[in-house]
Amino acid sequence: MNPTVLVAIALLPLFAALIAGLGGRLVGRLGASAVTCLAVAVSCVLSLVVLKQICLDGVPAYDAPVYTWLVSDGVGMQVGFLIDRLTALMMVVVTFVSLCVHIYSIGYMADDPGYQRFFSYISLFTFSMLMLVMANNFMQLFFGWEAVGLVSYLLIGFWYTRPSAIAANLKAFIVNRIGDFGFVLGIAGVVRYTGSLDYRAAFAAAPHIATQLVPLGGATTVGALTLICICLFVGAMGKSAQVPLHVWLPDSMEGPTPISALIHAATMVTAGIFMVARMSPLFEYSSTALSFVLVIGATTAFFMGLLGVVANDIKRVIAYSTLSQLGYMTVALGVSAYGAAIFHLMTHAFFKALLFLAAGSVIIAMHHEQDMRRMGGLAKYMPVTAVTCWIGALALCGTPFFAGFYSKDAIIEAVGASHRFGSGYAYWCVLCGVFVTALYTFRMMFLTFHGPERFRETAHAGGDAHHADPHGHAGDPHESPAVVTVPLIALAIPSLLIGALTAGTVLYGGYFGAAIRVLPGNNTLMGLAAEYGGPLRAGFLGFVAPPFWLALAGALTAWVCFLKRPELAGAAARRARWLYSLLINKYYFDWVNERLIAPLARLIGVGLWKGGDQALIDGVMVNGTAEEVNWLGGVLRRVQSGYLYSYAFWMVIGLAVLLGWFLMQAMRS
Amino acid sequence: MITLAQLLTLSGILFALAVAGIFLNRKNVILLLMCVELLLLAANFNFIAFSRYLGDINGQVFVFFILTVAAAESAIGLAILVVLFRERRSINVEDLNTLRG
Amino acid sequence: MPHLPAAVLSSTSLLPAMPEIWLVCAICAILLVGVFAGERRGGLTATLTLLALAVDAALTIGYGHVPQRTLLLHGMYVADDLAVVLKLAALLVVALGLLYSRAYVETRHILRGEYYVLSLTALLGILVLASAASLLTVYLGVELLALSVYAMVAFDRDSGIAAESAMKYFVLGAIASGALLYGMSLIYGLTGSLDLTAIAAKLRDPVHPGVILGLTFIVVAVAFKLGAVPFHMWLPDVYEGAPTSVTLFIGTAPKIGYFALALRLLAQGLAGTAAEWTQMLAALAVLTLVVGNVVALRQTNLKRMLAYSTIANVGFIVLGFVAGTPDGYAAALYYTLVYVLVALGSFGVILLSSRAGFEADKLDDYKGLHQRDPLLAATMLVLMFSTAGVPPFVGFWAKLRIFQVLWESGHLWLVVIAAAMSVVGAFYYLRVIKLMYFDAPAGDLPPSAPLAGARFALGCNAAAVLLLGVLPGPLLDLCARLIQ
Amino acid sequence: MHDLLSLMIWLPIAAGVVVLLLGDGGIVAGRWIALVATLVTLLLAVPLLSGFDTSTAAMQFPEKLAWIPRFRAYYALGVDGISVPLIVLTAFMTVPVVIAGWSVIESRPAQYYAAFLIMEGLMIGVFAATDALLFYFFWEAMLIPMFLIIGIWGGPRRVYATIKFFLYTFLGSVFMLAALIYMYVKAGDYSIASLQALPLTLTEQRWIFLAFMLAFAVKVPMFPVHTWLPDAHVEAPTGGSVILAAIMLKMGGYGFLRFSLPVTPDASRELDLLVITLSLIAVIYIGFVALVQADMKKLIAYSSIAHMGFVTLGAFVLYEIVRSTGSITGAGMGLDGAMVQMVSHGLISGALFLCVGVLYDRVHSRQIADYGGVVNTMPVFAAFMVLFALANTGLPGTSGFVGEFLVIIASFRASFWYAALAAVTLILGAAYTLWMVKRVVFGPVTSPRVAALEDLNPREFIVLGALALAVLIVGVWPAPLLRIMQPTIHHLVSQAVATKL
Amino acid sequence: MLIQVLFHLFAALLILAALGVIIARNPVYSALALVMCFITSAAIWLLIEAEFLAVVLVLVYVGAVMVLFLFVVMMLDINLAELRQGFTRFAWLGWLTALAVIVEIVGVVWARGGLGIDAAHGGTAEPATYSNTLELGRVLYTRYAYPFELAAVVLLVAIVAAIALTMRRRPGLKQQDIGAQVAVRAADRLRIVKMAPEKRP
Repeated sequence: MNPTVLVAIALLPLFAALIAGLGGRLVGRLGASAVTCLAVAVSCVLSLVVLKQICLDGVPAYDAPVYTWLVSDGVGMQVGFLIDRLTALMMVVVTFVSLCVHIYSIGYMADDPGYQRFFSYISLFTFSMLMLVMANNFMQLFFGWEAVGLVSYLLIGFWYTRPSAIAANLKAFIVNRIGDFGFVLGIAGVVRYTGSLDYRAAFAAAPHIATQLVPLGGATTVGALTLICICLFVGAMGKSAQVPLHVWLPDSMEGPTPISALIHAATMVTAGIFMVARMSPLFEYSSTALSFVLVIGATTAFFMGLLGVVANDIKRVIAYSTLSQLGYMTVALGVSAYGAAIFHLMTHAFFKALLFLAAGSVIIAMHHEQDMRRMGGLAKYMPVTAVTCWIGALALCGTPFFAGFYSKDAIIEAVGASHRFGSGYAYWCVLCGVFVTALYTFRMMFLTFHGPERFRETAHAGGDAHHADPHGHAGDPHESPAVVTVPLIALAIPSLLIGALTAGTVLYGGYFGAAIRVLPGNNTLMGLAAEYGGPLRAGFLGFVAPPFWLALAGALTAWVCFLKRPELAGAAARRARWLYSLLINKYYFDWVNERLIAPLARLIGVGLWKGGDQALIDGVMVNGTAEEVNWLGGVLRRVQSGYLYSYAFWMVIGLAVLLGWFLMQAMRS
Repeated sequence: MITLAQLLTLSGILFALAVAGIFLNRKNVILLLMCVELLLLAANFNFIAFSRYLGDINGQVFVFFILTVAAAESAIGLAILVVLFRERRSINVEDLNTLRG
Repeated sequence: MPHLPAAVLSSTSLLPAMPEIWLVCAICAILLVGVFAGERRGGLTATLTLLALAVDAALTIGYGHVPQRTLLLHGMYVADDLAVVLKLAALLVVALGLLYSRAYVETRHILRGEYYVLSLTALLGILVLASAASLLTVYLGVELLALSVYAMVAFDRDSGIAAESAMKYFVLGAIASGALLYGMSLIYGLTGSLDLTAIAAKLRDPVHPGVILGLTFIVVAVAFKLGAVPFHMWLPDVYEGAPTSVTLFIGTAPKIGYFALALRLLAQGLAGTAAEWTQMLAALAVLTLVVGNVVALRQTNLKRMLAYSTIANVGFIVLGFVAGTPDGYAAALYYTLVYVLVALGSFGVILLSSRAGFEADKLDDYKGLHQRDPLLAATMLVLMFSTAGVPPFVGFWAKLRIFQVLWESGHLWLVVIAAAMSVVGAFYYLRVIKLMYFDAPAGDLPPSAPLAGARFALGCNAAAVLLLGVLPGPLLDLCARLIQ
Repeated sequence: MHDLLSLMIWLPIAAGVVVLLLGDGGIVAGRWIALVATLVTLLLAVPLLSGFDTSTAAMQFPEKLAWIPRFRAYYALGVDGISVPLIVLTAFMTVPVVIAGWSVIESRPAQYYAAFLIMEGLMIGVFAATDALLFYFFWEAMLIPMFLIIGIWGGPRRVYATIKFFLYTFLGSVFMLAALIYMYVKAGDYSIASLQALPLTLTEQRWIFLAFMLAFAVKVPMFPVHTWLPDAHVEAPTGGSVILAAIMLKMGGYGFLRFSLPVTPDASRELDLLVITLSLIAVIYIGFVALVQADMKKLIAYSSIAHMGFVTLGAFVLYEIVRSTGSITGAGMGLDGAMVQMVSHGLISGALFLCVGVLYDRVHSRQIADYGGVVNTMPVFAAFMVLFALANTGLPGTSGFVGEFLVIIASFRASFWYAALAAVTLILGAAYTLWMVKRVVFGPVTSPRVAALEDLNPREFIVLGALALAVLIVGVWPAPLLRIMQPTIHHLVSQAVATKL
Repeated sequence: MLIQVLFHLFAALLILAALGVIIARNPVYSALALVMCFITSAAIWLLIEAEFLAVVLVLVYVGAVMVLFLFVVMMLDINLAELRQGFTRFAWLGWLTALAVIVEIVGVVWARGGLGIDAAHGGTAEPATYSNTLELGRVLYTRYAYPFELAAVVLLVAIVAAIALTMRRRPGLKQQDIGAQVAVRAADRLRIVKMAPEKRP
């Protein structure tokens, strides 16, 4: 495989970003969007070529450094690419979704003053994400990891005059940093035990590391590999928004909608999933770590889904669904069904991006109104959006034959088949999760596209409307322009078909081969593969599987509560007030963060500053000493009384003392 | 005959008294000057005693010079005293405390 | 029949003593000129004095140097290179001092022939001390210096504080010389000789309490002259009370003489008792360092502050002696010379920034001096940093040298105390700089008079401090060579 | 060029004297002289780098003249892998300072420039001296110009700050001097090489180590002798803060590498936990303190302390590594990290102080509360500020990342907890830096003063642009920097683990 | 034996006189007490055959210095009334210190081997032909020529200082110029004024 191609794939978006960002008037708005779209398109095509070479032509995996960053104490830190089936798949997903978002943004951001900046950012993001997925060593992985975090920071705060936006991006960055804290430690651990940052070395050493113990003070020790894996996973929790580090994701919806689609649904948030899958050779040797992953994932999958039921902001609903879907993927990882996780990642990327872009389209139509309580009945005004959105929704719910069905079903069954500690809990979580998913998805669809038209009531300009609204508030909502709808359609197709088409190979066909290592004992997918008899059979079987009925139940509940008898919802809320307030407050996570942790940190800071630095060190030690000396000076000064006789007296005292002391010595000798 | 020890004792007592006079006296600067003379006298005693004891004339020569210097010293001392009195209209030791601290 | 010396004074034996002889003649001449020229043409005496000093320096260079250390005048007078260097230093310092104080004494109406005569007699005392070889010459040198200085302090007859300080100085000084004599008498009695070399030869261990007795008195006297705590109390009052020109004089040249006193008397004459007097001096040195530095913090009068700074520096000089080794004495010598150079400059700044009716001795008088007179401010800056012991100024090397000899002689705690105290000391030197550079000028103070000569000399003074700081080698070597 | 180093030392000093003599009257010429002198000095760094042999740990470009024969002290210069980067940094950072002060210094500009030029020479001297006495000579002499800079051109509490600064550092240095002399008395000369070779008992080493540590810890500064830094920074003029943060603090770290480790290896081995603890305290304690600062300069000053904590941690973690892994593998990485951290912190903190200076020149306030929404009126400046802020949080691709990354990785070898505590800076650093950015740069325009701001002028743009480039280059391509240090660091490790007993 | 008696007598007188100097309220009395001290010491010096110095002491001191003292006392007509107060309440401390010094000195003197020489005898008596003055004179101008010159300068200093400090020409002081008086001419004394004769009205 030709490394220059790979370099090109990675760097084209970067150069595009630089041109668009620094070019200023030279390139202009048009130039910026053109060059970035072109660059991403090219690297998308190249990625497809790479994928083809890897999968069809059977070109061996490429793993080589392309440039040495530094060498310290024998440990070389390079930039290098590891291109195998996993990577190739991710590259395609990333570039494709990114391309769609680019094109979509041409229309969506058409009248934004930060147009160029926006395109520069998203191209930069594409570059960072590609670096992340193409890395063959931890250093570069971390680089991409941080870079995507940076871009998401910049993009969430894209509309920097909005207090909510800049609060959200600060929050996102810091929460991600908490994750990176663990991630760096994990990497440091790898270096500690392998003396290298390369995947290859680390994977090779995994069995050996598993035998090592890390002392944690006193006699307590922990398995080195477990520690490393958990640390790495903490990083994943930050990026992939797993409980309790999920708090930044819903707020990140402050960013422009394409960003929500690109970064906070399709690609960046899945970096964690990808990373764990990539590290499967490590995780496999530490079932403790995997159980940890499993439990965290399951919790996220179910409880975050619940939040989607009470949210009213359309984008937030989708955000919560993203959280919950990420939970599903994590669960899959937890039961060593890495393939399933990646597969779900892929399908989810398509239909979630679709949902977001559709939501965006709706938001445009609603003049940047995001509250679903002010929508309804939009289906007849914007049919394309409605249809595509329905496709996405059904895929999300895991309706048979839709993309989501194959991936999610595989996950649920894998969990069922697993015997890892925590899998029981996880199984129930994911099952109930299906019901919840259907509930909030259908609720969203009903409230948005069906039922009474509530948007006629005064719609205050909220949402993205920081700038003069170009559409004007007059007239009915109407379908979005082609530049918006085309990507919708482009995404709807895979959302519908990709599962059926690729499930056989990717899920059960041992597609990943060496890219993912699963120990024989843990291989849950193996069992499923045996029963899998092609997409159609699986689809039909799906109708008789519990998940489908749960999903149906959810759908019906939604239909009853939000379409047929809307008052029921309110009644239910009033009935289970504690539950409702618990959900509406998002389990009080933000409350704890903002009311407890942040003030506590500030309190510590003030305490250490005033108490430690100013009072103790400066007050007592520094100025204190000075005052002591000064005081002594005052005292000694008074001895110089000005009286002749006292001067003489002191002299004689001195004389007498010297005499006495030394005569005594002399006498003794 | 008079022993060295006796003479040294005497001079020691003189010395101590002279010094005591200087810092016990709180009133009169002239008295200080007199005490200084006593002080030198004590030293002279020593020199003469030793000179006698050692049968060495140099000690007495030294005393000779001390007497000379002492005379000059008292002259200057009194001159300063006069200046002081002209300025302050007082030779009270208690008043000599404008410089302190 | 006792011996009669063959030649009372052979002319050859006199040559090295030419400086002193010439000085005596000059004194008489200038005295007469002063009498007849009177107050009207006081400038004449000043010029003559400088001339005399120049000639004296020439004579010192010409005749002072002898192949090896020789005793003259029946062992009363020692001629060696150390004496030569000390004399030259004293001459230079006195000359510069008179140059700086020229305008001052004119405006203060204390410009009379006697002023210069007395400074010359004081100088003579210093020269005598520099080459004193017998208890007697030591005593006479001390008294010559002291008596002249008493008179000079009281010289401004219209100043009450001057008279007061003079009186204090006189009485306390008299006590000191009494102690000195008492100690000398005991040493004489117990060694049977007045010659320092003979005494050194006779004083061998075991040291009798009697010797200790005498030694202690002598140490007290020396400590008083140097201004070591607790025998320092005259120093601040005299520095503050005396006319600044006299303060300048007291603060500089006599230190050289008293260094010679300490060296000739303790290090050479009483070398046998070094074990004891080093201990005594160590105790005094600690007190001196602490009191000098700590009390200086509280001063508001620059002259007085410099007095305490003197005390602090004396502490360092004494530390050099505490080491009790030739290296230690060399360090003390180096420190003394350096300190004198710096003190000369500092008081020079005070003199030049003072006017008729404006003594410029309050610290606050120096607020914003930088705006009023950059040269003086810069000079003071250099000198203050030098005294604080900050490179690239020469004061740093002086302190370094002291630390070195203390380490070599294994006085750990003295090093620590000295180090800590030099930090305390840095504070009040910085305060002066702060006033000059960081503060705005307070009110309208008179601009400094254009005294080209003095200002130039002052500039050279500061430049020397910097130059000797960047290239300290030669002077260090010289000091080391002078004391074998 | 065999006297390259002398040239780099004395050229700026000479220029400074000239500017001083020209006085405020000739300041127009003086400015240009200053600029040319600093630029030439920077150019001289080119032959320094090109002529530097990266294959040996020996001192290069050596110069040796008799200075004080009596002490066998020489005017001896030379550079190795740990001094070259710092010298180049010094030469590089002085240029922006000169340019930054171009039109904003009204009072006594001549002395301002003279002070900085002289200081540049002295600082290069510190890094180039291979004779301990000469080292100390420069080390102390440098206090004088800094003292004046803070005191004359500083803020309202400048007197307190500058005197505090002077006395703090003086106190530290005096004891170092005492230790140096002690070793001189034993070794017979002051050359650093012979001090490093001097055999010392453990007790001696202990005391010497503590004396040195006092001096270096104050300069670094380490907890708990750090309190002079915030005051000094806050009160100093922009240029002063830049030099202070960029170069002076590095001298402490340099001292640890040059003296503590090689001269007192056994004491270092014995007392390394002390240093490590203090470093970690610095990282976390100071991080929290920085969080609550309302004054931008103070915040950056505290962040400097926290970042310098990494330097000391990286320098002293090696003994723990040997203890826990039994091999010295990774020891070098800690030292590499320390060095890179020094260089990068020099660039970043300098840049941040310049950014604050840019704002201060316009609004005359350093209070975060007085700003907000600066990006609306100064987009270009905002871009720079955000870039440097992110570099300060150690973002990969910027220089800030390299050092922290290396140190954390190295310290994991020593103990998981060291790494964990050190890594807390990822969170705290991001928190205080970006929170400040949020309040200052982003958000709607809060006050008319901010609304009236105009964006960078070309001069400021050049300065910040150059620094931004440097930050990115070091971040993206640190390999050359490490190659320069490699042999020296190896040598240093071998010295540090060898015993003198 | 007789010498011992005399010595103790004079010593006692001397000490009493010294005490008198210190505690006398009136400076004149102190001065007289000091004179007493000198005379008694002179006597003691005679006893130990330092005749010349004894004589000098009496002549120079009692004759010159003490007179000078008394002169100054009289000249500055000090208000004796204000000087009548005694010592302060810290006096005992002073006495104690003095006592300490005495004890230390005396202790050394009488301690065995305190001086390292046998202090129990006072040296050999000189033969009758011995002339103290001659001995002094023999060395004074030969060996001690140099100190002698210095002593001369010291005295010069004393003179100069005393004059410089105390002599002052007060402005506006009326002085007689004899020369002018002698050289006066009539013209200076008498002026003849021509007046116009009175006009008639």
